[in-house]
Amino acid sequence: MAPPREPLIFHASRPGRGATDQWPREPGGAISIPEGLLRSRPPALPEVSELDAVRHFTRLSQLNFSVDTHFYPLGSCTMKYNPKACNALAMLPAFLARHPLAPESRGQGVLACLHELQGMLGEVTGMQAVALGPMAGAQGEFAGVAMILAHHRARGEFARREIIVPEAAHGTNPATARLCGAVVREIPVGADGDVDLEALRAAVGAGTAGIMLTNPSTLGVFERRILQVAEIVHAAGGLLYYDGANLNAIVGRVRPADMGFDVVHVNLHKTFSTPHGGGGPGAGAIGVAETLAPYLPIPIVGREGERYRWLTERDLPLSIGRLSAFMGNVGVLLRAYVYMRLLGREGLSRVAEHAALNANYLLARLVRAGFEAAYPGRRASHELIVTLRREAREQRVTAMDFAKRLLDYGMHAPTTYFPLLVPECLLIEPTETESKETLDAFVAAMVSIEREAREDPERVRRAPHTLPVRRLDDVRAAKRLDLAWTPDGRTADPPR
Amino acid sequence: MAPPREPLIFHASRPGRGATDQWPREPGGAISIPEGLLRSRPPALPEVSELDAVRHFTRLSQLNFSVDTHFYPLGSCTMKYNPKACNALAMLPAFLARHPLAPESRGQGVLACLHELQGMLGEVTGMQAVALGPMAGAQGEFAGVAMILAHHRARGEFARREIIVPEAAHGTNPATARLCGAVVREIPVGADGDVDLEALRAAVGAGTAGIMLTNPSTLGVFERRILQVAEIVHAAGGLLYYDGANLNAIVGRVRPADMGFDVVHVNLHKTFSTPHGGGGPGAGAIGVAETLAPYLPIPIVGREGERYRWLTERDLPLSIGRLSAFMGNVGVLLRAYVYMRLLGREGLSRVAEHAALNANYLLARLVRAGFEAAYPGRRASHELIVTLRREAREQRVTAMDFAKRLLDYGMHAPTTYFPLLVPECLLIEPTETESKETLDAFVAAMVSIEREAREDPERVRRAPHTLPVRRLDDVRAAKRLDLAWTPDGRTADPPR
Amino acid sequence: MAFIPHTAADVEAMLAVIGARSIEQLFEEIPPDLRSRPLAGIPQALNEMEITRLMSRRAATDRVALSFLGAGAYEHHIPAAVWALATRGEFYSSYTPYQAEASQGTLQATYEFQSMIASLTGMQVANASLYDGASALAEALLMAARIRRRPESRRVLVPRAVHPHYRAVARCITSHQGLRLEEVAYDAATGRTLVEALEPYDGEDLAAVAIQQPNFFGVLEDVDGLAEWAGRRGIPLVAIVNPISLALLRPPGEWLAGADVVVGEGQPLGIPLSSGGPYLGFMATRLEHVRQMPGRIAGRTLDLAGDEGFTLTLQAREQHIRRDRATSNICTNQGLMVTAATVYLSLMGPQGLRRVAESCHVRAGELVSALTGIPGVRAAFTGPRFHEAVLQLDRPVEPVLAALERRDILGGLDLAADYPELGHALLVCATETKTRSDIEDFAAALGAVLEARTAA
Amino acid sequence: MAFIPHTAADVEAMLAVIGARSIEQLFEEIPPDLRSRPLAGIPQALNEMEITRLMSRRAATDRVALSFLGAGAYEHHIPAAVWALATRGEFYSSYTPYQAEASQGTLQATYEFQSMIASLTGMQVANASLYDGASALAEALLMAARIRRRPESRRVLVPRAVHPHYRAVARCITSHQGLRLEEVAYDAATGRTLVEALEPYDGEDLAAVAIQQPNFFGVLEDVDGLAEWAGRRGIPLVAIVNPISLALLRPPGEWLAGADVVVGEGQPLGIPLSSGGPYLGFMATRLEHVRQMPGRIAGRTLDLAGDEGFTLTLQAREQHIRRDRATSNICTNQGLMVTAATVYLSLMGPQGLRRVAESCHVRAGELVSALTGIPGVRAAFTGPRFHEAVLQLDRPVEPVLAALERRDILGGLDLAADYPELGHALLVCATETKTRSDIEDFAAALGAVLEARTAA
Ligand SMILES: Cc1ncc(COP(=O)(O)O)c(C=O)c1O
Ligand SMILES: Cc1ncc(COP(=O)(O)O)c(C=O)c1O
Repeated sequence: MAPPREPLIFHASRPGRGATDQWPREPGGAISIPEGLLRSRPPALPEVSELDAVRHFTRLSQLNFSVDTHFYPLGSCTMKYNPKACNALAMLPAFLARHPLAPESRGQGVLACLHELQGMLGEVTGMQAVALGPMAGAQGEFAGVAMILAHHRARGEFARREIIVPEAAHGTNPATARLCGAVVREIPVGADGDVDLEALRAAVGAGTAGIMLTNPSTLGVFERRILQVAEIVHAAGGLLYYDGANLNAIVGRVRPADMGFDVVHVNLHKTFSTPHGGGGPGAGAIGVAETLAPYLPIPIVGREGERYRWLTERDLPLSIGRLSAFMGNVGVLLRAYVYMRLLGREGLSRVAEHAALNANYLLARLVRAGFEAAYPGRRASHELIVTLRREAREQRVTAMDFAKRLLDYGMHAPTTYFPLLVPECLLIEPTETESKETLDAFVAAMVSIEREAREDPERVRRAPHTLPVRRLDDVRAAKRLDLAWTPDGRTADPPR
Repeated sequence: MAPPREPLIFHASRPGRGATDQWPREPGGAISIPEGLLRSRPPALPEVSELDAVRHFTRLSQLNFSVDTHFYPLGSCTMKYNPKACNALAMLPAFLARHPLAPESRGQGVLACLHELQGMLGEVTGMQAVALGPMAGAQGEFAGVAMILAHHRARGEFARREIIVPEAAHGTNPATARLCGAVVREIPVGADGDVDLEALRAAVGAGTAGIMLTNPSTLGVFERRILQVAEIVHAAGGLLYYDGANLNAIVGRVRPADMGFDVVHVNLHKTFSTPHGGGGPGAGAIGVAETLAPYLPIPIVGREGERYRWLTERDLPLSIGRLSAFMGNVGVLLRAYVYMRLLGREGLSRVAEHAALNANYLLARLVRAGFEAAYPGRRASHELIVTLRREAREQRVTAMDFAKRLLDYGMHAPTTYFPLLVPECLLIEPTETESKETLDAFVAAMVSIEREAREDPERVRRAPHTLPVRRLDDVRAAKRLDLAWTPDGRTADPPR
Repeated sequence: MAFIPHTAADVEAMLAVIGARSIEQLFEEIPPDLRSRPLAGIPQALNEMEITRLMSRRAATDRVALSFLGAGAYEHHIPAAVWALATRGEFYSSYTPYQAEASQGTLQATYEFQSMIASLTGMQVANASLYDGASALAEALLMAARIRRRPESRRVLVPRAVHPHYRAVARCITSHQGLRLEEVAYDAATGRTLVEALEPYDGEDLAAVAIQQPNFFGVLEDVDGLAEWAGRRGIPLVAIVNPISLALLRPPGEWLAGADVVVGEGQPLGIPLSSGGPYLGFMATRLEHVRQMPGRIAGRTLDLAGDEGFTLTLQAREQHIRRDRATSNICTNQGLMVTAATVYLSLMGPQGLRRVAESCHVRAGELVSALTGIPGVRAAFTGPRFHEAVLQLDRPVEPVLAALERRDILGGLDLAADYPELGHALLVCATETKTRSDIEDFAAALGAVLEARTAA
Repeated sequence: MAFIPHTAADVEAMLAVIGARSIEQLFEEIPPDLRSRPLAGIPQALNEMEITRLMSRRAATDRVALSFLGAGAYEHHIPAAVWALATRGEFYSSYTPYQAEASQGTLQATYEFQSMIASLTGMQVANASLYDGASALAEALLMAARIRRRPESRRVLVPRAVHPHYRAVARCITSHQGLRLEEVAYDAATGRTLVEALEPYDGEDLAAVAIQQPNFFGVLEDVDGLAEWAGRRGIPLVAIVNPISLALLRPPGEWLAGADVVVGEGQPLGIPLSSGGPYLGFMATRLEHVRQMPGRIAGRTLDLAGDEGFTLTLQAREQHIRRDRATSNICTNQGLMVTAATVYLSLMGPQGLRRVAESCHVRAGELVSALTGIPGVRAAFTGPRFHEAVLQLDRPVEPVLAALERRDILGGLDLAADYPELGHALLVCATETKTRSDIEDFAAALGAVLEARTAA
């Protein structure tokens, strides 16, 4: 239904046109700014009517796949249903209108929600203290590693600058460690998907600051010897960081603190269902054990009797500091708060159960249908990996080809080529909010594509066929850079 | 992008599934209703998750053409842009939560808006008094005709029971007259689109209650001898009813009262841009000259000093009565109020100008492109009619075929086969909110279809080709009635 | 200019194509002396920022209270998804689905709505909406009279226990067709319409009998008895029902003699109170009567390729085809409300809707207990109730309501004007939105108000 | 179970396929002693009706006031269309556009956003957002240090007139890379950062110089002088700008020596204040530096059929490819805010945005005039302003603000903690949302408060 393409909004622009009801009146006063500081040419923003803009963005939206329109089993991303109530309630006018520097007396409502959210996340992770400021998982990781380093420094252990990460780790883990000035040490993972304990033992030492792990790992399996991992790292004087991106697999079933982790971030935009918004915003709340609590990033919401207030440097002099101009992504936090209250104690413990049920069901059915599990014999966590290396070898139809062809079947593709460890992999995360019927339809599509791969491989290799664009040339995109439209028709030049 | 079809929601239903967060808790009390009054089998509502429902209706929505996504030049319907602000402000929580029987002290905000809206509609129509209750144009017509009849009855003129309508009138006019117990007398329209004055003179008499007219007429031209029409009818003792569906053509340029009309309804969902919502709701506010004011339908908003209050039977003992349980479509009225305030005095007088500019431009371009104007030599009003009788004769490609093929070009079709008077007609109403570029694209599409009609008529006759469904069989729909899904798989049977 | 995209250059170019010197010239067919002066009475334009501020201020003055008002409009929980979906531009800004191929979204939703209403009411077919419950009653009576096929039958029995505004609307709309509404008394003890009250009309020439279940007092009628009375005599029966109650109550299609036409107010199905509208009149009937039904109907059919799709059907009943012989003059209906109600019913499902109905009923029972525990307050009727009840106070209701309002409680509807025979009567309602503590708060406030005034 | 669609029959059938007896068994790889006890600290579930009531009540306690707060977060008119569009499910519930073909909506909107930001800032390329303005500054300093290509250069000049929270965030994030932020003083008379204040650093090994325009005090810096100073010395220049001001002010790309990296807070572009977030950090740079830029970038390319389409590009800079050698660790960004800002900028266009900027400026001027007309209130600085200003009172600010708050006015930000050297300093702001009468109300209230306290 959506037109195959939508022209750039700039093409609808006509000099003098505009959504004039959105403009303030002529200010009726002089501009007292020195001439030399003023702009000479107006910016090249589109001049369009309100209808032009509404029609343009409505049509653009229809070009997207989304949870609201399609099954979206993107592994490591937890694309579950985002309840409409969470959005509606976070967008109540009084919440939206509140200035971040407004007095606390005019924010007891929102502060109460944030304070309770801190408590609920503490309960879910088993951690002693929680800070909500980090604006995504990666910023939560930054805060966590920075706190680990601050902890070592406070004890005079300046040499502890190594962060161990398993090779399967998400890219943000090593990138964060490096951003924190740490040295990254990768350790291998065994054929069963668990960390190679020997390698870990060999890696730890006096330089060890800590280890970053997610459990279940990005391989879709639970690290069974997690207590031994913790013991090894702790014995070496290091701390354990839990990458909470996979918390959906265990929420209400196991707590990171009980596994021996000292610090954890939680992607609220995954487990707690705040929307991904086509790339963000998220929230990467962070929880810590007692020892790290003094280092938490500010601000935090404190409670004194019946009043809530912001805790800042004054209250937390050892804090690693401030990660955002104000209080991170409050609107996202409110959505997570509403979600957790809607699920409550009972509901939260059903999430992981049904996420696991869906993943294991999908795994079982795909294996029966002839697909190869990357970690046969292992239970899937909330996600699972199949490897299409046989298909790639025999039919020269790759995981990417399967992914693109799935789009034609009206389903978003799973994550491809991550984790890098598994060749031709599809990392599939159905989430607990999808029904058995949807999973069955996915299996049917995979089986059908497998048959196509044998009978008409070119059809799969050239997929998608039914979307507004055919397969896009990524190599060209990176070589002949075109990153911005400009009025003179020339787009950005190729860089040297 | 949208999947070609979406299964019925009933097909997603599974016993025991549900959007449980929407359900109230178990009431915790006994049902004290006699057994015999209770339902034995639950209704066959779907049992689906919230995600199922959201995905279903999101996908369904994408199957629609709409103003927000497509040019929609449906004649007689005034499909202009519906500003988002009108919706957002009418849906402010306090407005939505207000019970219709809440005390006036808790409704001064909404009453103030309605009172001002009455005044603004009076200004635009030139009428003395306005009532906002009618819930659509047709109900406004009912109120108007009922008032005309009440007026005659009050003067003892019980014999005045004939309502004259030109043959080109909208179907609601004769249907309304009949609903009011009046006798409908059709009069012909001349070749130039104006009412046949001789026929009118012949029609009026002692039985004449009034005439229902829209001006410009449904033929897209302005009735030039409107003052003579008024004189003839008034002289015969009848009153003039103005069908305000075409008010967009003249708002701010001519007032129905000045043309001699005694009563007018205004389709707020046309001229004042409240949305059509896929069929409604609308609002058919009604304005009257002094003589008819005592008969207005209740309630009306009155003002006493600084307070607003409802006027009811007690205030208006001669009122024709009540047309809705409460106050008609208040939410629609608020949208119209916001729209009128946004346009203001200046903006409102530009509406008709640019609606006329767009219509006349389209007419000029279509005629130059070889299409036949139904009323050559006449100015278009806010809409225009082309007749495709030549195309129908020569290529056997009908107005309906053109209409369906336009859908493939990404534009909604104009109104077809109305007015019935003009063979193979397309009644085209671009509205003032569309840009020249959009009109040019429409002409290009028409020209292209004309060429197709010559070169590949079957392609046009079998259009549309790119929509979620192919051309639908209306005859079958009426013959083999299938009006409701039922659980046993049988749908409604063919009637005797 | 707000919402007008034309640049000066556009206007010039377009006039050139038209061959006109000015926009003014496009209006040359209008007699010059008719052309209006500026719209002096319309205020100058506000921009969106200004109107937003104005409307927000006005909304703030209409602040929300704890409300026990019902009487035909009911406060229910509305899932956030309902309006998030219904206000999507593709639903919101589309027209009546005349071009079926380009309107499958609206048409399919309508077909699903019809299916749900048919099942709820126990009937075979439903239409795509009428304006509201009251006007739907008027249409139903006219339809019943057509079904009756006796043009001379013009008398219609409508119990006094039917919503007074519904009766007023039905009178206003049907009187022009010569229908005469005759009031059937209710039983002063139970609040029910007794079959005995119909007996005087035995043998009379009636066009229809209407029954409201639950009736205006919240009392459940003996629908089988009343329906049977009409059925035996071949008089079409019109049922007026609350759709929420149908999750619990036997639907009109299953009354001892099934109803011929069922109508009601769809507002409780996810539609905000909104000072009275837009609401949603629904109507269902038996398949045999479908050609007498007013309003649009969506049907399922096949397309050129033999696949299923949806279209408006039986249009020959409607004004745009049949003109003065149409079943009604209705054209624009309450389309968007249909979409909203369909989403609501999909989210609630049979279990959820039943839970809503049960909660309403149980809370209302608790409300009556709590209030009648206050000295000076008693229940007016003994008949079984759904979620409303008439109470009688020991003094005039109006000042009591005013005092409650000052405590931010809307205590119900004063029946003095409509039912003077009931004395100091107050109609109260509780839905699933009321908690036990809300009810206690109301009872405490009412107790305090009555005591204060007694003392004073 | 909320949001879990499984029926008992589904669970049974699925377990059978898996070959497991129970769901519990799916967790068998987890050491049994780790499995949690029930989440005792989490309250029981609320249904949507209950949480709606709770949140509405909480929102009501945070009631809105007439606010003159700015300081990095600004109250602007937000067209209703912005969030009506941005919250459409297809934007709201989609992921980062990794599957480009299924994400053309988000990708094209992002490309349009990048184009608009590039044009506003006068740069060639922009990214698809960073978290917020403050963290964007941190990223910009790190990027500048990379551009500098002298690993030993670790000192960064950041004027004291830069937002204190931005400096704090930059310090927190960049210190781990060894960057040292050195504070450049402002001129006490004008509130500007003087070129002379940079002179002491002449010849020193600097990694970057940052300039905020307008600065935290609302004062306009001599950007040409400062930029030239850095440019001459080959030191990368980081500009921090308010995007609204760029409709009026010369963009960093056109400063005498153009900026190398431009960052800012995109919140003023249609994003609600929302107690601090989610906001929108933006970043633009010169094409030559694009490979050093952090964050996602959308690019235009061709598809198999040779038609244009959009995709994420230059991903080799990013953590998911380059891991510990990435330009940043950022992954999830502020995508939906990008969509909102793009809609906002499309609706305002160059003229509308200029009108906003002018209104802010003129209203702020009127505000300063009105307030400095009150005895005991004077302007702290003489430098030219955009839409904020520092005032000095004759007594401590805090109790004055508290008194104003009781009159429903948020009178600005007390600078006592961050700038003790300014005495009783108050930062005030006016945007296009303030009317002359709002300003009069504020002045009257402030006058009354000061008088009352003087009298007392
Ligand atoms: C395993 C893992 N870790 C960390 C992250 C980073 O989280 P964010 O994208 O919120 O920065 C992600 C998400 O993409 C992830 O999947
Ligand atoms: C000319 C004309 N008159 C009357 C009407 C009836 O208005 P409504 O659909 O609001 O009942 C219409 C609208 O369809 C119309 O076009």
